[in-house]
Amino acid sequence: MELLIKNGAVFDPKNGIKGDKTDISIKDGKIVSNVSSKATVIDAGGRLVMAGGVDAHSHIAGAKVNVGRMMRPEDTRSGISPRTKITRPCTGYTVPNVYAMGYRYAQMGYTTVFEAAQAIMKARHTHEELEEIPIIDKGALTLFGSNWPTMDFVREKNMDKLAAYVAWGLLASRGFGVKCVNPGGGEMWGFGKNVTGIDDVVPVFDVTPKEIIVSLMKVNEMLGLPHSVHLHCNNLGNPGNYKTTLASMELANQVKASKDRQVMHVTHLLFNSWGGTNWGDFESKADEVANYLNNHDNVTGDMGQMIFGSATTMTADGPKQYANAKLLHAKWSNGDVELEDASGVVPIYYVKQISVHAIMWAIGLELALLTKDPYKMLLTTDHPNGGPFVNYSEVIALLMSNKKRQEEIKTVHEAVHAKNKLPGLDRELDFSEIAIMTRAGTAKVLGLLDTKGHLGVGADADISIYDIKPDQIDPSVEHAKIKSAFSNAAYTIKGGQVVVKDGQITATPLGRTYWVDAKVPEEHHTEMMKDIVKKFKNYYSIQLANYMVQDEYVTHPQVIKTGAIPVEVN
Amino acid sequence: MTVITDALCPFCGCVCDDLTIVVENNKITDIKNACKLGAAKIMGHHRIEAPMMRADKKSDFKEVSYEEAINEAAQILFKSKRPLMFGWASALCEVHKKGILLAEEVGAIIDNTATVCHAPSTLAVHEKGLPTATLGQIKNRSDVVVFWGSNPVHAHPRHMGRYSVFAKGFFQEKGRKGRKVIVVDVRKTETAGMADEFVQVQQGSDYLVISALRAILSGHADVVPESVGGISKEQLVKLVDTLKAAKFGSIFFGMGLTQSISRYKNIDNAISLITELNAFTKYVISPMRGHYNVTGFGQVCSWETGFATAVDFARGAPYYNPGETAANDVLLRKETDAAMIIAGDAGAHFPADSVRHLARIPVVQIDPYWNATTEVSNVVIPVAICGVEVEGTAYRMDGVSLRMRKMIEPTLPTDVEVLERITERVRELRGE
Amino acid sequence: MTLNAILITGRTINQGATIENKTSPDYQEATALCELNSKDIGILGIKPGNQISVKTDHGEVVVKIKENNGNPDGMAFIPMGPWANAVVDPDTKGCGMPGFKGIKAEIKPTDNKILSMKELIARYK
Amino acid sequence: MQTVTIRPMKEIKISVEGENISPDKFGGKTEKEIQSLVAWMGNQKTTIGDLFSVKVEGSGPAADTKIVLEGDFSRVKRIGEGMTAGLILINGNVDMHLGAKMSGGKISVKGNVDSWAGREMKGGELIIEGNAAYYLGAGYRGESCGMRGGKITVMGNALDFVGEHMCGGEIIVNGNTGILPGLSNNGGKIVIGGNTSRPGSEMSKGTIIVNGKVEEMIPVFKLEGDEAVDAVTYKKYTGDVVVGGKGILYVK
Repeated sequence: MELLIKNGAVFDPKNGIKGDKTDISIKDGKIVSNVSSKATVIDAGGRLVMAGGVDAHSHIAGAKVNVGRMMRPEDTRSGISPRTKITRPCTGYTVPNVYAMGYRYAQMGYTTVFEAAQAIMKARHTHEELEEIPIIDKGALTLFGSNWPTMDFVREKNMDKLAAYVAWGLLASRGFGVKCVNPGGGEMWGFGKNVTGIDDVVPVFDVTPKEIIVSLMKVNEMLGLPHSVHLHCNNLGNPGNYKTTLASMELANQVKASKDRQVMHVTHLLFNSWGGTNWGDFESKADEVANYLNNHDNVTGDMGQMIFGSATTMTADGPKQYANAKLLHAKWSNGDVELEDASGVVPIYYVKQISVHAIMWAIGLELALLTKDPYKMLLTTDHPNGGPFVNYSEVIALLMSNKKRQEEIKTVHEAVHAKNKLPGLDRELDFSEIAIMTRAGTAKVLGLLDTKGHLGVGADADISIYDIKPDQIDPSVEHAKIKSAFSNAAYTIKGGQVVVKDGQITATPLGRTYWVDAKVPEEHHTEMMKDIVKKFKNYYSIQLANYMVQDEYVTHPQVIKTGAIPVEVN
Repeated sequence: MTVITDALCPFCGCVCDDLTIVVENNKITDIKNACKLGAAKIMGHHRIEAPMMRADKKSDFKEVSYEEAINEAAQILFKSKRPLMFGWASALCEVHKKGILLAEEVGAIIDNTATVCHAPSTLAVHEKGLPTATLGQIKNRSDVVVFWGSNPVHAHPRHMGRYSVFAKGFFQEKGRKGRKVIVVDVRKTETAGMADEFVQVQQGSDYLVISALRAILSGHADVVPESVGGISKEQLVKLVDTLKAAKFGSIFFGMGLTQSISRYKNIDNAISLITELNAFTKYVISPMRGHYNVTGFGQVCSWETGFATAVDFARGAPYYNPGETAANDVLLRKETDAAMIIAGDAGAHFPADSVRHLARIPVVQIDPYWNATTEVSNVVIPVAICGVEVEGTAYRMDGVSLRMRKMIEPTLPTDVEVLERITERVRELRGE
Repeated sequence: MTLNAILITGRTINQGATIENKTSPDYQEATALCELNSKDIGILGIKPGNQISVKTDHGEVVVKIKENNGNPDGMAFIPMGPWANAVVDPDTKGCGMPGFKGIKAEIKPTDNKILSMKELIARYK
Repeated sequence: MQTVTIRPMKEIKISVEGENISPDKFGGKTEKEIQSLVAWMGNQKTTIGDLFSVKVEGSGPAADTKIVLEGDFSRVKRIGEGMTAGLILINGNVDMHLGAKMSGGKISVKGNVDSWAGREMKGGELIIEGNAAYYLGAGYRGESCGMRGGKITVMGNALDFVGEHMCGGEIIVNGNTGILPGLSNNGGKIVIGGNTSRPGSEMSKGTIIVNGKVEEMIPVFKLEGDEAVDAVTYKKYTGDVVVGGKGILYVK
């Protein structure tokens, strides 16, 4: 199967292409240097062409997403569309069903999405859902930050065993990377408590969040994992937490990267860049956080942009979610996972005229505008915490148009003038910068830049064409057109197949699931397993033999092999 | 002889995964670690051996081929204007997926056995969410354990031993001795007999009692009368003190709450109590789910349709509203004009009026066993037993997903095969 | 003698152990019964093992009486199944769940025979 | 002024989705146009013309449209759903979701209505001369607000969950109600002429007046003493104290 995209205005930052008319040749799902005359031709007609979108942090599958659906039938009934000859029925806005997840991402021109958190013990569930999300490639980050084995090995300062545990945990969960959520806090939530910063000691386990973060970064690099540690900081969602965030970021200096990427990715920074001491003096510290990123190359972040309206907060940060539910008088689900982590789900409605919400909204945009290098600040809404991913086009339009921002600022609570820098920021991102925040940068942060996020030869043939002619549009003024175009791709091509045309789904192939098979020396594995066997015998409620995700749950795997020991060739 | 270790039990929502099964010549000859319920199911019973059909429900069945039975099943569903596809709890998630697809294609209502069990709990979750935990969390931490309207000694025989009462855990090294066990029920059950404290509530008064506990907990004991639901105020105040004194408390509730007056509002109220207790100490609440994979149907149906059960596909898009779209709602209104009952026994577990309507309409049954639904069926398609002869996914009562083992080779087709063939045939009838 | 009782239904271990074997005598033995405390059985003037008729607004069924002194006075328990469901309240109360617990029942000794599962369901055809 | 009279042509056993039976949908339309409006019956996509005879007299916008339902509509759901203006006169019984989400106009029913009448109603008026079933003026599963505005009057009785999650508006039931009326009332007014049980649980705002007997009180109300409302003396309770509620419950 050959395909040729002609006359596209291509933005491919990795390969230095900035709107040039470049033909793209596709064969057998990959981008190649040329194709035969038999290739099907798509005439882009001068329209915007980018690599398929890549999302490094979105809650699309697994236990807590399904809890969100179960507790929110009022959300499910919005966004309902019946089945068609090609598609299954779609439901939901903040917590869509699996089919809507795949279709809606594809309709926006996205082709790769990573689920941001799975507990190992519930990973089978995550994969059951991932297997039913059509079209997109996907993967899931595995939680390690409050796992008993993690804390035991950190306390013992035994990095070999910790590395072996992380490798085994990734295999057990068919996970792609190391997620660390409110490290230590998950365990303390087991008795209804929390840590308040990175230096608190977790009782009984006798470790601090700082030690957990540093140790996980070390073993992440020992194992040479494609992605870095993916950190949800302690103290998330509390006024004044930017200090914890900065202190956490500084920990990155203690570890050297094993490859050309950050050693720490701090996620949904919107929720971690807060000043003040309470809701009364709450203010933005996005400038401090952005400033840190501007001066350091070993940490990256993503926005977690907030969207006004309905959202469903869901996170492994159990104590935060209880606090949220109490604050909002909202319904609350909690999901402790024995020996591993916690989670919580709480619906929220972000209101323009609530000062805290308005300030939060502005923080997300400030982070993107104040961080100079877009490779360091990815576009996310922490779906569906900040808002549903279908609103990425709104965020893109806001970032590309100061005019749109100023129009919006007029409609939100006046607090943004005193508490945020946003009203004075006139930076407008260009198509290349947007392509980085949604493609090249995300792929680089994930460690997938060889095949994802660009349009060079050898890349996956994941391509989006948007109905904008970059040389004929002024995004600053015509932001409505920008938003409309990025909402519904003219074409989305996934693995060389046209899956969306004019915003409509045309095919629903099943994408691949990325996971990492990291090798460690056999003796480290054996030593580590002695501890694991004990934990199963005494503390887990299931048998070790029934713990690991079986091959049946990952039918289209894309395995990335890494290891602490050199991998022999042939 | 083959010995299968760490096998999973396909009976109740505990899904115990530590069974040892001995197989000789494709027959299970011994089981270790299973309770009476699990052993009875796994050791096996009389099975339906071949597909059967009859036009008149008062006449005897005639054996037919699978092809004939599947064709007839497809015809019935294809012709129906208001089909109901009910059951699913004794089947694996792989079966649920095929069932939901078929329901979509024929515009059916799909509902599962939770409708007469814990569907009200889901309605309560819509109102208040569900602060819960995996069972190991309770085993390791819980020092106060409450069973409210549930009777694990009968319904979940290994629950107390494996997870909640006698089990020893990391922070609960002493097992039973380290835990305070409270049973709230309308009668002194065997579970109550094993408790440290039995709180006897008047039938139907659970809602009032929970409200009283919430009032006391929130510092408003003054508005609580001297006796609520047959329990003295003094005992209620003491109970609140006991609950508050926990380091990690857990409440397990059963059909005593879901089926009594106030229905799901009992659970709604109990969830609020738990949420409010979290202001003092850690608390979780968990439904004692019945069938081993009734939880799984809710999971699959939620991620595929957005709704946990009682989904009406009449208009091609999911619509959900128990009270309107649940199995008994449409049967009692005599709206259903054809039914498929699979892996659940509506004939035995629905009220008489619902079964009367089933007796009036074409019914297709897919099940390994002859049961009360067989008596009102026109087409009966026997299948292999999920979790014994078929491997696949089940969700334990706490939402932990597990892979059930195949213990012996099946001699009959699986549910998945039968549903796939019916779906293919329906497509043919539609001219696709 | 007649006993006015509140009827509840629910699981028992014997009902559960025979649930996949509903045509068997064991299932009937485990399920076609009604538990009352000894005082209430005394009011009826009969002994455990005797037959009683349980009548509600929704139907009538004959089952065997069984002693359970955990029941408070005036509480009748029939294990879930076709016999119990012959007399439960079908109203789903706007939420899909019939009334399996808390049904007013009138209980009397009877000589009528206990119907088998098949006979019971045959009445609905 | 436009008057549209519709009547079932045969007995309806499987519920029909009647959301198109509304002044907003009928106003200004010809018989033929009305007949061609969709009305799902089970999984069959049919039209109003397939199921009902349609007679149109005059022509006018929604606000000047009167719909008269003759015959048995007890299996027709969602009549008047989302209507903003006009009048529907129903001379018999109707099925569920009558006037759901309506924001204006008036619906008058001679007979009984099934559950969820006036669900999530925002405005307008619903008059039911017979009885109402469950969830009168209530919300949808999981929503925090049921009825927000408008007025519902039931001459007969209503079943459980009257005004569940009500955030505004007024419900008057002249007869008795089932259990838990005004559950989680957040600002509506409910007047019950007859008896009820377990009223006002989790109410944070609003008023419930019971003129008959309250069979069971939920132990979450503070007795404030006697108070006269329109020259009738009631016991006045406030609560639900658990949720810090400012709701008022008057019991005769």
